[in-house]
Amino acid sequence: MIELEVDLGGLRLKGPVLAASGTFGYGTEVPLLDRSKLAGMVSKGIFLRPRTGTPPARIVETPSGMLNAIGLQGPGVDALIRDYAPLWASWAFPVFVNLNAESIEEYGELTARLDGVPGVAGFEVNISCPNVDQGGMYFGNDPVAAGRVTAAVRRRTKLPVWVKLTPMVTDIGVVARSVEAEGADALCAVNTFVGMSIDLNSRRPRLANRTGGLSGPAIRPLAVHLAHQAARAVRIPVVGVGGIVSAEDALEFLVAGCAAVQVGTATFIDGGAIARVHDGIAAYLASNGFESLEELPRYLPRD
Amino acid sequence: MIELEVDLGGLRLKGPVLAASGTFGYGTEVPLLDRSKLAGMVSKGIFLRPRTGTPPARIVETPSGMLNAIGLQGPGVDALIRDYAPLWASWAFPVFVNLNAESIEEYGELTARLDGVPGVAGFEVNISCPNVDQGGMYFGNDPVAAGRVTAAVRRRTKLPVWVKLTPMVTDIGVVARSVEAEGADALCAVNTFVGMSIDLNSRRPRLANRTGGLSGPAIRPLAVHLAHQAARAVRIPVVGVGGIVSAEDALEFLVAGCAAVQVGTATFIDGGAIARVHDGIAAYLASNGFESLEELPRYLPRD
Amino acid sequence: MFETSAPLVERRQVAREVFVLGFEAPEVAEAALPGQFVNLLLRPGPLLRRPFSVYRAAESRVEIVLRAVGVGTAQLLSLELGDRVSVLGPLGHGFAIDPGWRSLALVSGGLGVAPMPITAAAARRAGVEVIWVHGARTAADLCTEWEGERAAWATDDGSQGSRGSAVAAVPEGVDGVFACGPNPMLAAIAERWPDAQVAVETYMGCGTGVCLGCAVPKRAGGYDRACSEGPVYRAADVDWPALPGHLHYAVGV
Amino acid sequence: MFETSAPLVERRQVAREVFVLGFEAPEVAEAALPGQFVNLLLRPGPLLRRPFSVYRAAESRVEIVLRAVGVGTAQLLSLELGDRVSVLGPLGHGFAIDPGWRSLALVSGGLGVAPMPITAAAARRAGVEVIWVHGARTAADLCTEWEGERAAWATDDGSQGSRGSAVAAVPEGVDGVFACGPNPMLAAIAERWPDAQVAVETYMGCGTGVCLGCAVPKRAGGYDRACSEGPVYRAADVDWPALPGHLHYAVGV
Ligand SMILES: Cc1cc2nc3c(=O)[nH]c(=O)nc-3n(C[C@H](O)[C@H](O)[C@H](O)COP(=O)(O)OP(=O)(O)OC[C@H]3O[C@@H](n4cnc5c(N)ncnc54)[C@H](O)[C@@H]3O)c2cc1C
Ligand SMILES: Cc1cc2nc3c(=O)[nH]c(=O)nc-3n(C[C@H](O)[C@H](O)[C@H](O)COP(=O)(O)OP(=O)(O)OC[C@H]3O[C@@H](n4cnc5c(N)ncnc54)[C@H](O)[C@@H]3O)c2cc1C
Ligand SMILES: Cc1cc2nc3c(=O)[nH]c(=O)nc-3n(C[C@H](O)[C@H](O)[C@H](O)COP(=O)(O)O)c2cc1C
Ligand SMILES: Cc1cc2nc3c(=O)[nH]c(=O)nc-3n(C[C@H](O)[C@H](O)[C@H](O)COP(=O)(O)O)c2cc1C
Ligand code: FES
Ligand code: FES
Repeated sequence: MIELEVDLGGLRLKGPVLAASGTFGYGTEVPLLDRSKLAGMVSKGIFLRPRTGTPPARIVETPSGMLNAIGLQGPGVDALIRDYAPLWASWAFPVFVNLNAESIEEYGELTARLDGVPGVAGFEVNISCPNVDQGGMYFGNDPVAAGRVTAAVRRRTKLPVWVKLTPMVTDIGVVARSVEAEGADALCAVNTFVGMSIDLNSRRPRLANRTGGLSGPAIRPLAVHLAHQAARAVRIPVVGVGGIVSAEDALEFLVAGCAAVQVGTATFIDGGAIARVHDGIAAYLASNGFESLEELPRYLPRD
Repeated sequence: MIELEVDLGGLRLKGPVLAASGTFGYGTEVPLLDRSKLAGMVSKGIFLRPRTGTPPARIVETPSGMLNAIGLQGPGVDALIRDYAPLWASWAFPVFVNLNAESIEEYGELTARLDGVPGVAGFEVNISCPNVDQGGMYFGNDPVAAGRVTAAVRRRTKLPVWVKLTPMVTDIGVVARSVEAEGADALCAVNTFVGMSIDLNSRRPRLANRTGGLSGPAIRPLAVHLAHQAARAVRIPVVGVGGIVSAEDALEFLVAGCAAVQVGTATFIDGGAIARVHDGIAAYLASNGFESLEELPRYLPRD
Repeated sequence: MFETSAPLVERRQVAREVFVLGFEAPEVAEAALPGQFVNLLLRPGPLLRRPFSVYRAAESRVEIVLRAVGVGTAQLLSLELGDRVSVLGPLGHGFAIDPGWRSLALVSGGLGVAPMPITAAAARRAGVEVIWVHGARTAADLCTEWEGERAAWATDDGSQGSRGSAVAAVPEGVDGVFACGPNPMLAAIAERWPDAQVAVETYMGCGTGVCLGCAVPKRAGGYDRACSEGPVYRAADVDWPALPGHLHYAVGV
Repeated sequence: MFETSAPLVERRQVAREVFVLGFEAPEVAEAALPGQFVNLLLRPGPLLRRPFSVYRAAESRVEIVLRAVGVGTAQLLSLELGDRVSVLGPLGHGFAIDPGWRSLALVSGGLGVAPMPITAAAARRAGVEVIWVHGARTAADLCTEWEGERAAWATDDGSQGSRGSAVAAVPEGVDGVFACGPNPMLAAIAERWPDAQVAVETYMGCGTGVCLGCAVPKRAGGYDRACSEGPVYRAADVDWPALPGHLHYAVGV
């Protein structure tokens, strides 16, 4: 038996493979998904108030990827606490809530509402949200704003706080360090890349929102690089995410310095993706003579 | 007959499709390539002095893309002037030289050496080079450094100066404006994205250089977005590049605000790619009732 | 909902460039209801699954009908008998047949014919008379298979049946109207029969309710998921102007 | 150099999991020289072309030999007769046979057998005696096809021929040595026969000399392009420690 348990900044997970935010809903949607190997899940991004989301079209397929612009549609924090958290409280894996807001105060308020609610195991702070006070620029694009958001969340909870980094920055290490300094327990790298696709019939963007976030295998080499850069910049653990379909893909992130991984888009295609990735990691470790994931050598040169 | 001529900041091109730097060598390598529709080519990146490039492996295929780390192998400017420029002088399309350097002075010196050499129609400044004076950070990552490089080149030549933007920045519009202000005649958007791929046998990066540049269809939605953002930020023309395989792909860039496009990786696969893209653009314009490329409506909301 | 690796066992042409493909997928065939869909995965092939209405489901076989419009459909049509695809389904909520109805019009435009045969069969089993109203650009594009006692045809060029749209060809006095076709056609249905049941098309990320990509704007505000609450809606409940009219080629290579 | 859409016309097994595929590509077959390669494109399929040595070229047919090691090779082996691929070639500079030689050893490890049949045929035409020295892990992995008057076999487990490497099994006194196989084997060849001609493997972007992706480090310094100056080199000219020893799975899905 290969030991796949992971220590993620003090939190013990039963394996290295989590379900990524926005690709697993609230955990209740898809009956087929094999949950036996799931180490944890991150909820769809939630705001304080309900949001209707963006008009269709919301999805465009691209080569080995997809663009999405869902607009963080969701029921708001009250409905989440009422309808989903009680279910989560009985599940065998921890559920993280993906936090979204348009101001630093709102991030804090959202955290305060959720802190202590049974079923909520921790937080993943999505800083790829437009900062309304700063003209709509993403919080995550600015190391100072990213740090402030982290501090606001940190102040309201003792639960694990993960911060999900955006790839759309000149130097992800700077943001990573800023967020680490403000008390994040772990980083998730990375969120989707901003992309656009043009419909040649209407000669307008295919997405009603004009731009969307690119996910899927297309971004994997970019995500591995960014997760690696983040891991080199900080001491807290990094959760790798972006384009993972197979165990080999996940192992690229793990070798590149990640403590765990999240699988997103792949679960849209294959309900068994997470279990398959989990089992494949175990098989790789076994056939390479490792008895636990901890023994896997990481490639993290400090130069 | 559909008119595909393009006015690129005063330079008249016979069509909108150029060969991208590093994917067409010095124009002499591949006999099969159909050049009849080629509007121009950009040479492989050149340095002042010869460079041996990076050790193998230099290429990794990824989903719908490829990583490369060639390390700007090349013969240096003297050999280029001696061996290639004389050939270019007799060709039916203009040849731009892709300029690379490790300091601002070197960019200027390189330009001075090439200015006025018969066969050299203009310059494409590659600012995705490590700035040795600033600890190896790319010139293109810093709007100020990018502007200075542009100014250094601009001062030494009256030929067209294009600046090729890197996608690895928080806000491409800022770099675009800085470069425009320093006298660029056009922008090329974008260069490759930095990525990494891990070999699970050695548990080290597959590329000897660790990281490489991602090109190919995988990056197309990201490149369309960045080219669009650049086009919205400046008044000079933008040349779109990234993942173009078909005429439809090229048209996405053109509708998104580009004046012309470059085709790179696709020519590795299909020697007829450029002619195919050119003809397909003409066919699209014809079947949509346009008589020239100029009539194609561009999607460039100023918000 | 089942996921199964299903071999292609049937391929026949039913109109110009339009083919029916049959896959051996017993659990899916058994469970499929009128108006539900399956989500197909090709490997090698494009990243996402491709949704198709269940055309017929009988004898352990699920049939779909399609034309090549992009990479996925082209690849499906190039499959050889015995080749396998992953079939996920049945998915979504389909048509609800009221056994009290005497007559039901199945109104389809072009490939909107897709959910009709399975629906016609179910209606007849429920004792409801089925009137088939099928429109296309020209006679060659009309699906040559239909089920039901009466049929009315409509072509844009009048080459078969009445000239004009299928909507105009629906006889008066039917008790129920089910429709499928381009979204603008369904909007026209909504004008005339607010209570009609219509199957809408949207881009889909997952087909299983989790990505929120298949948003259908509701007249009452907010969005539904075509793959879960839909794809069949009461016609008047959809905010038609907010729904993209035509879905186009997206992927490329 | 030609680019042609060529149908698969032949498929036969020559060792455990190893197959020869033949494509109808007259101009390429006519032009191909020993040690040259073709670059194959699959659509749908992975982004880049895949390089394969010409195994045999005769009667308008180009043959290659391969095992499934990744997406491209797996897809090639799943082709049915009549399916087409784009064949680009012949490419590169191959083996140079000296007509003054009396004997030539063709030394191959595993799939390094690939360029040998076309080379053996050319050598015999030039009046040179060919000695075939082929090694593999075990008897079942040895390619069962060979041409030439003499053959020496080597297996790691001794199940056929001598136990050990093909390099050790090369008889003394041959005039020429051509080798192909894993780069570490070629490095061993270089130790013993500096003048041997060896065909190296590198990752390739284009196969036509333009991307500089196929760098072969030279003892004299700098890099050559395996696709253009190579893939065949004088053994002692290559800087073996600087060349990756094993090329591995890269793409994924
Ligand atoms: C519930 C439902 C039922 C459907 N039933 C049928 C059917 O029975 N017969 C049939 O021919 N088609 C049907 N479609 C449309 C079919 O799914 C698309 O034509 C197909 O996905 C196109 O894939 P492609 O790879 O050939 O085209 P591409 O354009 O290359 O596909 C690109 C992307 O766009 C999506 N897409 C493209 N066109 C459509 C479209 N019209 N609708 C939804 N997504 C689209 C694809 O899923 C994919 O993600 C149905 C769609 C839905 C949502
Ligand atoms: C000049 C030359 C001649 C060759 N001749 C033969 C032959 O006759 N028979 C044979 O079986 N193989 C041969 N190879 C290797 C063959 O090209 C690879 O095995 C094949 O490309 C793997 O593709 P894949 O999609 O199955 O594997 P993947 O690993 O999925 O391919 C991923 C990428 O890596 C490259 N790649 C992977 N392995 C190799 C490799 N060993 N060498 C070069 N590139 C690789 C592919 O081109 C592709 O870009 C030759 C390679 C070269 C350079
Ligand atoms: C449809 C969709 C919705 C998403 N919603 C969220 C979200 O609400 N919050 C968030 O932080 N990330 C969200 N993401 C990003 C994913 O969690 C993940 O970071 C990204 O998709 C890359 O991983 P993948 O390639 O495995 O999908 C979403 C992604 C998709 C495809
Ligand atoms: C092998 C290779 C070498 C390249 N060399 C250069 C270069 O020397 N200078 C440069 O500015 N861009 C270089 N590029 C980037 C391309 O010009 C282009 O910007 C990029 O590949 C995206 O376009 P594509 O997806 O069409 O290839 C290179 C790309 C590749 C694949
Ligand atoms: S397609 Fe994903 S929620 Fe409907
Ligand atoms: S493979 Fe491109 S130069 Fe050799």
